[in-house]
Amino acid sequence: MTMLRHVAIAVACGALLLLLSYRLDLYRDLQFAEVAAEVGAVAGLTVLIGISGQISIGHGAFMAIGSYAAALLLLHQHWNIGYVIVASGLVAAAAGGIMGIAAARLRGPYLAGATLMLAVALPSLADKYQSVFGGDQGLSVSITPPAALGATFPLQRWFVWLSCAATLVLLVLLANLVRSRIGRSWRAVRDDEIAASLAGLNVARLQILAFVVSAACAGVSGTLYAMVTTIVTPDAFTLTLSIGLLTAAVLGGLGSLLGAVWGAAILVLAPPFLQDFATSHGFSSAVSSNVPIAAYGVVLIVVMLVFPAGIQGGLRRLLGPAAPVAAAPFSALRRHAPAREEKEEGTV
Amino acid sequence: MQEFIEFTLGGLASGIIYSAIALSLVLIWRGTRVLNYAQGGMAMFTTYVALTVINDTGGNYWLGFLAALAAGFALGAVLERGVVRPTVGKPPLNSVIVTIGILIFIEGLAGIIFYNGQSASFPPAYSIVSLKVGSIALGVSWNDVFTAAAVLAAAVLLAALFRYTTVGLRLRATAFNASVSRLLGVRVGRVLTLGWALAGLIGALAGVLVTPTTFLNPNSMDAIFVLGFTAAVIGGLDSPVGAIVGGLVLGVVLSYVGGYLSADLIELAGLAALVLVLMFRPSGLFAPTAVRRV
Amino acid sequence: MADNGGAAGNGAAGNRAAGNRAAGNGPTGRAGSALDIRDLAAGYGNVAVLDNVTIAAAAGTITAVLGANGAGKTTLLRTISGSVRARAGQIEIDGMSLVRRAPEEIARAGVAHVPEGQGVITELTVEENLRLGLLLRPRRERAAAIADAYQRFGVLGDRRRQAAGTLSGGERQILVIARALLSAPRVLLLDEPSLGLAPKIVAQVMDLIARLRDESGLTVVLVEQNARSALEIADKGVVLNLGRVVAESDAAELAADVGLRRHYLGF
Amino acid sequence: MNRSHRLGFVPLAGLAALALVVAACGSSSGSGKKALTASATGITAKTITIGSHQPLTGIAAPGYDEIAPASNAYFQYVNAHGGVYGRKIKYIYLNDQYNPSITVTVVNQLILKDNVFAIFNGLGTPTHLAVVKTINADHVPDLFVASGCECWNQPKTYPDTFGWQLDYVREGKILGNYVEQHFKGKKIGLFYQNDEFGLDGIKGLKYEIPAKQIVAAEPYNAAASNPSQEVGTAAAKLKAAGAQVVISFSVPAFTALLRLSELGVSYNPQNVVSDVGSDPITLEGLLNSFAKKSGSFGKSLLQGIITDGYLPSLGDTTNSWIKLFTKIHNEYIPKLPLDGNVLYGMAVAYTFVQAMFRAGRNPTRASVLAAVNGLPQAVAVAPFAYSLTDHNGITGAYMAEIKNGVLVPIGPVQVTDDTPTGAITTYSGTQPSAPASGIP
Repeated sequence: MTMLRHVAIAVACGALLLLLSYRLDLYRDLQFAEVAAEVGAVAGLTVLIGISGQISIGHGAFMAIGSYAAALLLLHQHWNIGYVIVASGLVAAAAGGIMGIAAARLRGPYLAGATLMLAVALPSLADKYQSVFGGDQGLSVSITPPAALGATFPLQRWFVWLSCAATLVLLVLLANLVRSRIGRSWRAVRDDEIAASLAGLNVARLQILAFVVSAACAGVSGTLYAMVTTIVTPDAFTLTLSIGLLTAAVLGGLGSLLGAVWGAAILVLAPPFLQDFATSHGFSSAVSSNVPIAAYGVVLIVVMLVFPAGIQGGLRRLLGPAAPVAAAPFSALRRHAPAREEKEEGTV
Repeated sequence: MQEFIEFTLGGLASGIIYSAIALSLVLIWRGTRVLNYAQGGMAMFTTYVALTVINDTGGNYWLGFLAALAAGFALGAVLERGVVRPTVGKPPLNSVIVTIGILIFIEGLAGIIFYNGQSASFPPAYSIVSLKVGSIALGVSWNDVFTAAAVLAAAVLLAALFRYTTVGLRLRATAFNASVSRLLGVRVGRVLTLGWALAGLIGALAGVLVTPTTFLNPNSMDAIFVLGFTAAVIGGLDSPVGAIVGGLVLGVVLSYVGGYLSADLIELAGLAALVLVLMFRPSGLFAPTAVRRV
Repeated sequence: MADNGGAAGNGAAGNRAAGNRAAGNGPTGRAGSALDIRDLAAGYGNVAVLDNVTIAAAAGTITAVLGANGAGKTTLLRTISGSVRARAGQIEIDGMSLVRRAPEEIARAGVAHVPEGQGVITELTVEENLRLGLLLRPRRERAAAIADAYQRFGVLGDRRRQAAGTLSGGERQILVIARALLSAPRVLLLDEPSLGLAPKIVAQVMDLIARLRDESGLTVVLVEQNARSALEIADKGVVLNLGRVVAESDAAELAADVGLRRHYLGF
Repeated sequence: MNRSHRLGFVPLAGLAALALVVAACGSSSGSGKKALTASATGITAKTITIGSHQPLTGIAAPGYDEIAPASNAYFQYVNAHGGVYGRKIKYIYLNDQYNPSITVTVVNQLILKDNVFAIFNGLGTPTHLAVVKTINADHVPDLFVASGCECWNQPKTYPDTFGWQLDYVREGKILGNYVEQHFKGKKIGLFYQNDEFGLDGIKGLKYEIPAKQIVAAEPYNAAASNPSQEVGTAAAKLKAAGAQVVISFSVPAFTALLRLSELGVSYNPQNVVSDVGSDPITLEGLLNSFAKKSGSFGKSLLQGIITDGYLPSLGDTTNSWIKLFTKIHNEYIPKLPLDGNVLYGMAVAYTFVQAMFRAGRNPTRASVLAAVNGLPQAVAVAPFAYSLTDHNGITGAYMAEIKNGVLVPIGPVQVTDDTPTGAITTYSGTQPSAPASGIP
């Protein structure tokens, strides 16, 4: 039943977006496509952190893996874009599995450190194997709208269609997964690992699975991102991107798929908006290029202090207590500080 | 042999900086269970403060040096009081995001207020010309010696402060068990502020010491921070000794990889070292194992 | 364990005079110091734990707070020491209000709370734990006070350089009590000091508490599951049930009230 | 609202009348003074809007972030002195942080939202490569890319794209030729950025220098996590290989680091540095604070470095171009240092204004592309290569030595092509002087 409901919602959203793509100018279409492309990665991350209770500060690495896989498949195999999206998602999922095996042993900041270093180290492979990955200038990704849409069909609108379609499918799958037995098991593990394992759950396997799912989402998202930006380069997957994904997930509201949409929108739309604002207010170039950066920092701090559960949490609070708040979406992260928690309880 | 000496000593000279950053992270982690992602940005900012003072005082290095340390101390205290304290009792990830927010804000702010964000060089304290034994260049200079001495001196002073003073006792008691400390009349809030201030000071020291080799711009500490963080994770986030050792090990490993294999592999080597250590010691090399109950 | 506890007890007994002097240095000796709790309400989240609790503890007495699990005994102590915020009512020591103060400020006002279980900081050495108790004392008194403590609690002196985590349960209990005393409190709040200890050691601990009152006029609020041994040394008993005071009277009277004992105290 | 509508009608009518008169005069006198119209996307009767992607923050910003403000200063100067046929140039440069994916976003914004007439001086090889296809697909003039990559010279694939600065292959050939002649038989080490910039340069060098003479080649990664450690290792290896001459294709920060690392391992080879990494003022700024500690000055650390230049030396204060740009610098951007980046920004802006004047009173995208072909030499010491079949820019440079903080030419201007066998010849022409008005 939930599956049907989710599909129905997705179809309705898809129809709405289709109409919208005709109403927007080409530049807005492109921004729209970029937001849609990023939603998948943020949604995957929000599930990983908010539902399964593991952290990743290097999720850009999985986007990179998906993008490069897609670029290579398009360049050398000339696959249909639909197959490419699925295949690159699977490649990223495999990478996520490997990371997940390591992650299942690590906790809190140690996991953060390992994922951070993954994001820093991975792009250097592109420099090391220039013949395959094209070094700094990367690989170009060019796709064209199918001929059936007519010769004048704008590329930007095709990007919107593809990224929205792929992302909606991802969201439907994720929404069902988090409501399934697996989703419930993830929450159980998140809330209390020991209790979950006593209840017969295979904690390590569940945690690895969460990494696999989340990396697959990032891989699909990376493919869409590469398609929209028409290029894959190592510079696109800096630590800044990974941190951007993390901040988007948290700003949106951890564990909430709708929150992931808000987060991705902020991530993509805030910088040009702030830059335009600074430029139009006559700041010098050094200032106007730095104002958006400083402002984003302030936004992060303020949202965390004012809406500790992110935008989606804030909306729920504003729109009344009716909707159940995603069961303590952060409690799992308590194990970041096992020693301290233990001790505090010891003194109760 | 000449190369080996240069790679080893050069690696130690880089590594001691990672140690300093790692040490500042450990200080905050032990005290507040917050990982301060803004540590590198704070160090960048205080180094700009030092540069401004040096330029305004006609090149007085030591005034700038002291100004950076003072600014680091103050910045740590202000940030803890102002924006980190309110995240206490909220989900741990919120404090992570707040420190990332601080980092981004500080980098933007530095671009706005210091020299139009232009790259600047920062002077070393002493000569950077290699020392020699006979005809063999060692690959380290007086300035490297000073850098190592300054970091080690700071570490020893910190250790003494922690071990032998009542302030140190308060800091340690709070780090290990804040609620019991509170019942004993320790003003935990002030102690945490002091912890951040001390970490800010150590970070500022690292900034002033490393920047002559990286040049100064709003992002100049990012990469150093990542390696410092890696060093702290390798050493174990609860162990100050681990921080120092982790930094030195990382510096030497990266230097060998860059020297004997390929510069392209340095980041991958960092990842490999980290993964290797965490595979066998999921909480770092110097994780305390004895007294903790599980 | 028993041997160690015994050694502690013997050491303490053997240094009665010294202990007297040490405690006398602090303000605890002052007559008239008392803890006054009126109409106190407290709880966690939506759960009200204490309701309309009124207790007066006279200076230099032991007040035993008794009751079944979940009666609110521990919450009472935590509210006094500031770890739990009072929702209504008043808490005063020597006429000074403690309500809405931070735990550290209440500690500085002379309330020492020895929490249930192990309040030692396991990573610090025995001596460092004790030095934490001294932080509120003037610097010049510290050396003498700690020397006294070692004399009184010989077992601690033997282990002063060891991490407190290496001590046995009984030794830890002695350590936290010794540490609380070093701060020269006006009021000592003891939460289940006998929990998990061998009966022989429980007796010694109770004996120690009684002697502290007798020697130095300390005001003690003692929370105990083990009502029988608590009432043996207490001057007064208060019985809590579901967050309310259901009985308050002389300790001997309480112990003699068979109905009450059967109903609330289980002995 | 109403009032402005009514009022607006009068001047409009007046303007139309004026236009008619002007047109009539034009046709009668035959001077071709046509009315200014909105002749192309980004061009109105009053403005020419152009756009660029520049690294204003991030790893590549230091130094390069001066280029666009310097170009803009020159445009301001032109605007204040009559503009281009009366049109004022509006220059929108957006920050791409030297990240190709962001470049795509900002260039899309420029083309689709800001409707620029042309993309001007987009900076960086990897960044501009990310957008060159889109720009050409949209037929937007892509003028004077700020990168010496050979890749801009593909008239068939990218008909709208033109390079400007001396390309790295030509530069490599000229440097290599000089080293081969003046350091015969010496052991040579290479230090280069591991991307198109360094690799193109090394390609040119190898056309001139026999492979057996090259004893070490040390690439560096511009985004290295610890540059000083990486460069320190490279210096140690160059020294160990016994290189007597070290040729660098490096950005300024890495040139400076290499000098420092050489000091660090007590190594003193002859340094030869390509133009990009040898601006003495930038380097001095980077090295000054160190030099004091080694008992000398930044200048002396740079003393004797051999390089090449395709723009006049800032040290040549009698040069008419340097005088012009110094004047504009002092008037419009006095806060920025007057260094090679500022000179570059103004020089390339001058070329753009040149092209716009040649493109006619009512330029179109086609007419401006046509105008670039055969664009005459101006600020650069050598002519442009621009033709229907060649989209490379400046074709030659002079060899120079850094003496007391300025480039001192040590040879004639030499020109060459970008083929392995193309001869390197001395340029016989002379550089034109700057026009008195400062406007082409």
